[in-house]
Amino acid sequence: MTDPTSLSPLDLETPDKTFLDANELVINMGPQHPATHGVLRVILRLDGEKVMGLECVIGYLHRGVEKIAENRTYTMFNPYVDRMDYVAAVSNGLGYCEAVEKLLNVEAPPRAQYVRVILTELNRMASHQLWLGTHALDIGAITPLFYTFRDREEILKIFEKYCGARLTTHAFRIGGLQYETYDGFEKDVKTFVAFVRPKIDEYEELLTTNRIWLERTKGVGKISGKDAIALGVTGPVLRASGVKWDIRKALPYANYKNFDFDIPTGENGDTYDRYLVRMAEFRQSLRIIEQAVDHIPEGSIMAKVPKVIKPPVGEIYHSIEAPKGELGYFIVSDGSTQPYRIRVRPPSFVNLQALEVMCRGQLVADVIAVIGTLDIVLGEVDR
Amino acid sequence: MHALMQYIQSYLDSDKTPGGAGNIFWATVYILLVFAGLSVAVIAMNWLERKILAHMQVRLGPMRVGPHGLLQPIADAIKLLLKEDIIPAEADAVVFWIAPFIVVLAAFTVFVVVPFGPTHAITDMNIGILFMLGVSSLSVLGIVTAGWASNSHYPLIGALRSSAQMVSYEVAMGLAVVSVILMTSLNDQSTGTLSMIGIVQAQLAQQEWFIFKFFPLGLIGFGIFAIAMVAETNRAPFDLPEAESELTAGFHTEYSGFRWSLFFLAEYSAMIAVSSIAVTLWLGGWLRPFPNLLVAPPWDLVFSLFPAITFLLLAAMCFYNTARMPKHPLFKVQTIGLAGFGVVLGLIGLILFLPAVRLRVNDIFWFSAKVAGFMYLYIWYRGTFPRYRFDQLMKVGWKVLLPTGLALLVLTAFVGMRTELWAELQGVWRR
Amino acid sequence: MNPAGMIPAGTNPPVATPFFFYLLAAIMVIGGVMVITRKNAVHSAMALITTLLAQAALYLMLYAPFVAGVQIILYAGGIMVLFLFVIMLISVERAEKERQFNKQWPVGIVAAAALGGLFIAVYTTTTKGRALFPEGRMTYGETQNTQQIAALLFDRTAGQYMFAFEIASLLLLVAIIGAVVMAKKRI
Amino acid sequence: MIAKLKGNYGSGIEPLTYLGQNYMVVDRSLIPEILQVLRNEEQFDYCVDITAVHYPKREKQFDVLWILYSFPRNQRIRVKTQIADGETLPSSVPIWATTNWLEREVFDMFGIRFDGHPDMKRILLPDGWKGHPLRKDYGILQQDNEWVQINLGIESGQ
Repeated sequence: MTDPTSLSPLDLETPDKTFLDANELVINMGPQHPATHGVLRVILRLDGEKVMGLECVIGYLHRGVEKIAENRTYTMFNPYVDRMDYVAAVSNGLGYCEAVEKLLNVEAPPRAQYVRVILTELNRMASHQLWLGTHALDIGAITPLFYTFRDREEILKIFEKYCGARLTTHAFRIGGLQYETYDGFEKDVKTFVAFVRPKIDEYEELLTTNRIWLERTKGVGKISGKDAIALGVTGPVLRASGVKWDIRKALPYANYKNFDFDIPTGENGDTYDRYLVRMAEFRQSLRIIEQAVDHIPEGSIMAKVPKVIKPPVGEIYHSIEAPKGELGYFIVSDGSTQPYRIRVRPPSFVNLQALEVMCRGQLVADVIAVIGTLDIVLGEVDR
Repeated sequence: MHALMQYIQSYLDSDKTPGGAGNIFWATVYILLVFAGLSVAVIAMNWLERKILAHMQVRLGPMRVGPHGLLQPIADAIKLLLKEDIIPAEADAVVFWIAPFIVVLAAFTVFVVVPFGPTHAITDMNIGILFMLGVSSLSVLGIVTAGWASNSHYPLIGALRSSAQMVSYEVAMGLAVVSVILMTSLNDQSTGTLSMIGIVQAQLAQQEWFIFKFFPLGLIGFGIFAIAMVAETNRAPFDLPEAESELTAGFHTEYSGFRWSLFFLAEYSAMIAVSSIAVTLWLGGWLRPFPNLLVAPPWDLVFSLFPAITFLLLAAMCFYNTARMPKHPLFKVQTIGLAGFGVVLGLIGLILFLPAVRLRVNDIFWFSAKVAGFMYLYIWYRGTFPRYRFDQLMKVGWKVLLPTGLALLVLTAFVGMRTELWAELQGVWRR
Repeated sequence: MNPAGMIPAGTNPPVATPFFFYLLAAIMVIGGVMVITRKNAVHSAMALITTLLAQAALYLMLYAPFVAGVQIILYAGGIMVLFLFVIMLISVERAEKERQFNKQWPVGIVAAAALGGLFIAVYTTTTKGRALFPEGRMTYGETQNTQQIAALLFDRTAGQYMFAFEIASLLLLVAIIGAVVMAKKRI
Repeated sequence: MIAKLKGNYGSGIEPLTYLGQNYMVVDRSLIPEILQVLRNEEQFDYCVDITAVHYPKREKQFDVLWILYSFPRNQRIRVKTQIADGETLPSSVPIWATTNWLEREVFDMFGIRFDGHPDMKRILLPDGWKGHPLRKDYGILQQDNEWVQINLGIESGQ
């Protein structure tokens, strides 16, 4: 557990003296900055190039998703969740649908479960590919971006064929799937798995043993397992710190307990380990997809769900392992067609909080690397 | 009038550079030629970089303006010249205005001594290499003042970074250069030279490119220089001053339009300049490959055909791509343009077969080909490497390259003097 | 333009020497005045750089390319960059408020005028047609002297300054180490 | 665990289960102590989320929830308490560092203050904004017109 006093807030009233006098420079990064992955504003307090402290200013993309939810029916709100983490829209939808299903006390039929797992894992890969490309770009390697986007395109094509949308898919419905899979879905997925496996080796070839990459990422943005837990960090960032915890295994949802996969972990909790963990997650996702795609059962894709969704009075918290970490939905129902309150527990938001701890004492260039390695999506941070 | 013609013609028989012969007419012609060639090279480099980088990254690059985007750099140049020239309100207008010119001036002036051939240089100073290093280091001044005059945090940090980087790497660079100068003194009179032409002639006299001299010492020196020159020109993986993800665009963040394009021009001509130093010092300058092994006259003929063949191959590539162009009315202009370009290249190739032209151009061709190899390396680095962090960059410069350079210098001196040393030692032993 | 026949073979004909001399000298003088009159320290530094570069060009005109090269590398390239570094890190606004000249400036002007008068006296002929030091004027040889410098410093037989040169380098090394020790709190 | 807590604190705690998820309703006065005990003795080392629900018709208008997770026990629990408008809660930043931003968000959205929080200010909305949007009396189209006009220079954000 970190000493909370070490997380003292920045005194932004420091007058902007000249450098020789103050030895300190307050620099504003963002909200329009190429490396902050959106409209994140980071106020850095520097001593030379060393970061003495920083403060994140967020909210530039705040759309009041939770307020909107209170004014929409359960079904109407479903597409909105796609707009939070727009890189992993399928995962968002899965979390939301499962939470409402739990509240309704229904379960999606097996066929739907399998397709859900396949699409979610594909989406996890797409999200990780986007992360890898932009992260490498931030560190200065421009080529991986194009490689990952080329391959991510194949995933988006599958999404497009399945539901017509590429990014904000709205793929699932409460109680099952929005659409039956198209003809050749299994074949497409299998082709993709065979196609992408050597490509992942290709990414690794460019980066994993690259000396400059090692120097830029090893020992950068270190966070210990204890600190990570205290800061509520989840997902690959937590696992890279050596905590073997994945909601898919710890509190299984969907039908993840039917699949055989490992939880990759790191040791040092630095940027390089987080990179390795995510690269390993690519392969685990492929494993899950391979197992799932061969055994998609026949049957209905929708459970028996009333036309008008009216969950009984009560509240539920349900969370899934999104590509970024624990994505939780806390839903309070008052028995009407509209949720009384929906709270989204966004992984990016909580992970971003660790930025200060990870960056303190590092250099400016490392802040860029750490923002990249946290894999934040501002749509989700600000909601 | 007759005297003037005589004055012009008198140079043609001389075996000196125009500057060395003191011929103002030809010196002016050479200056114009070099700077025109340089501008063309920068424009071509712009297109090539975008194209090659694109192909490394599984995309096409510019394809719209002209066939295969050949006219893209020209369109870019027009765009840049027509853009509004913004001077920030809080900037120091005078310094802001001067800074890009300092950089361009420094980058262009060094070409005064670059030897494209034994007589193909504007002038030959007997401190040639010193002049090149000195003048190219002046561009730091322009960068620092540009960053300061912008009166903004990011450019200032970028400028401080880049000047610290350039000053640091100059040291290692200088050591590598000195080791070559030691090598030039290995002749009967043990007279070394700083002259760019003299260095190449020393390689010719010793029948060896200096990269292979005292293997692996020459190679190490070349390696040090090859690393330092990338850092010196602020290119990937040492492009920290312009680290897009950290400092947006470094010292030229606040510049736009024409002034920005001056920085661009200076960066690319500086790349060409340092590459020419490397070529001159280690790769035998204008000498053709294997000057010592394949010496018979037939080989001279074979190697002198290379320029023509290269241009014919380029022309053939153009024709091949013309044939592959989509047969659609919309592509008509582009197809004709590409074919025309191929015809021009082919004609140049044919002209290069003429013996009179062939012999004069041969040196320039080999020099340019070697420099072009370095240019390709620059692009390749950019496509492959992540960026160093600032402290790591300094570590590489001061803790790796500098000691290596010092050791190299001492070793080169020892190896160069080994017979004399041996004799001396034997004398001491006998006594 | 000189007709070709007038140029003796093997020598470098002077190219508009007086014109370039006066041009460079004027640049130097104007630059020097700007160095002390500009309020903004960066502008002063730029003026100083101009002066130093013009001086390097003058050395070139004197057929001393080595000195010119060293002038560019050391003064214009190295020292001025460090100057600029330091100047940029101090507050320009505050420096502009401070008084530029101290109280002794009339004395300085008198001294400068006296020195200038002396120079003029030395280099001009008097009304009686004779110079103050007629034999003191020197004409330079029109050959480049880089090799001679090297020979003077390092040659085994003719070299006289080898030891002094090495001692000077050692002194500089000590100065560098001293600067590092003083600047860095912990090493 | 529940029995032990119940034994120690008596009627202040009401353990409940809904759809297989455990939660307990805790009296406001017991909150600091309970959270401390849950963290230190019952090993709930990960604070998943803090949030609130607004019931304008009740006397104690707000439900505030802590969602906790224990790595060693692989268990999730929700701690719930009711407070009135204007009442404050103790900050749990000393217990879980992660609650820093979460508490700021609750303050931002509901106006519930946490005592002892190192930097209690708005997080998602701009600093000068008036009103707390997730309260039920804050309309879906409502906004701080004054702020919008001053800072954005436009008549209305809609």
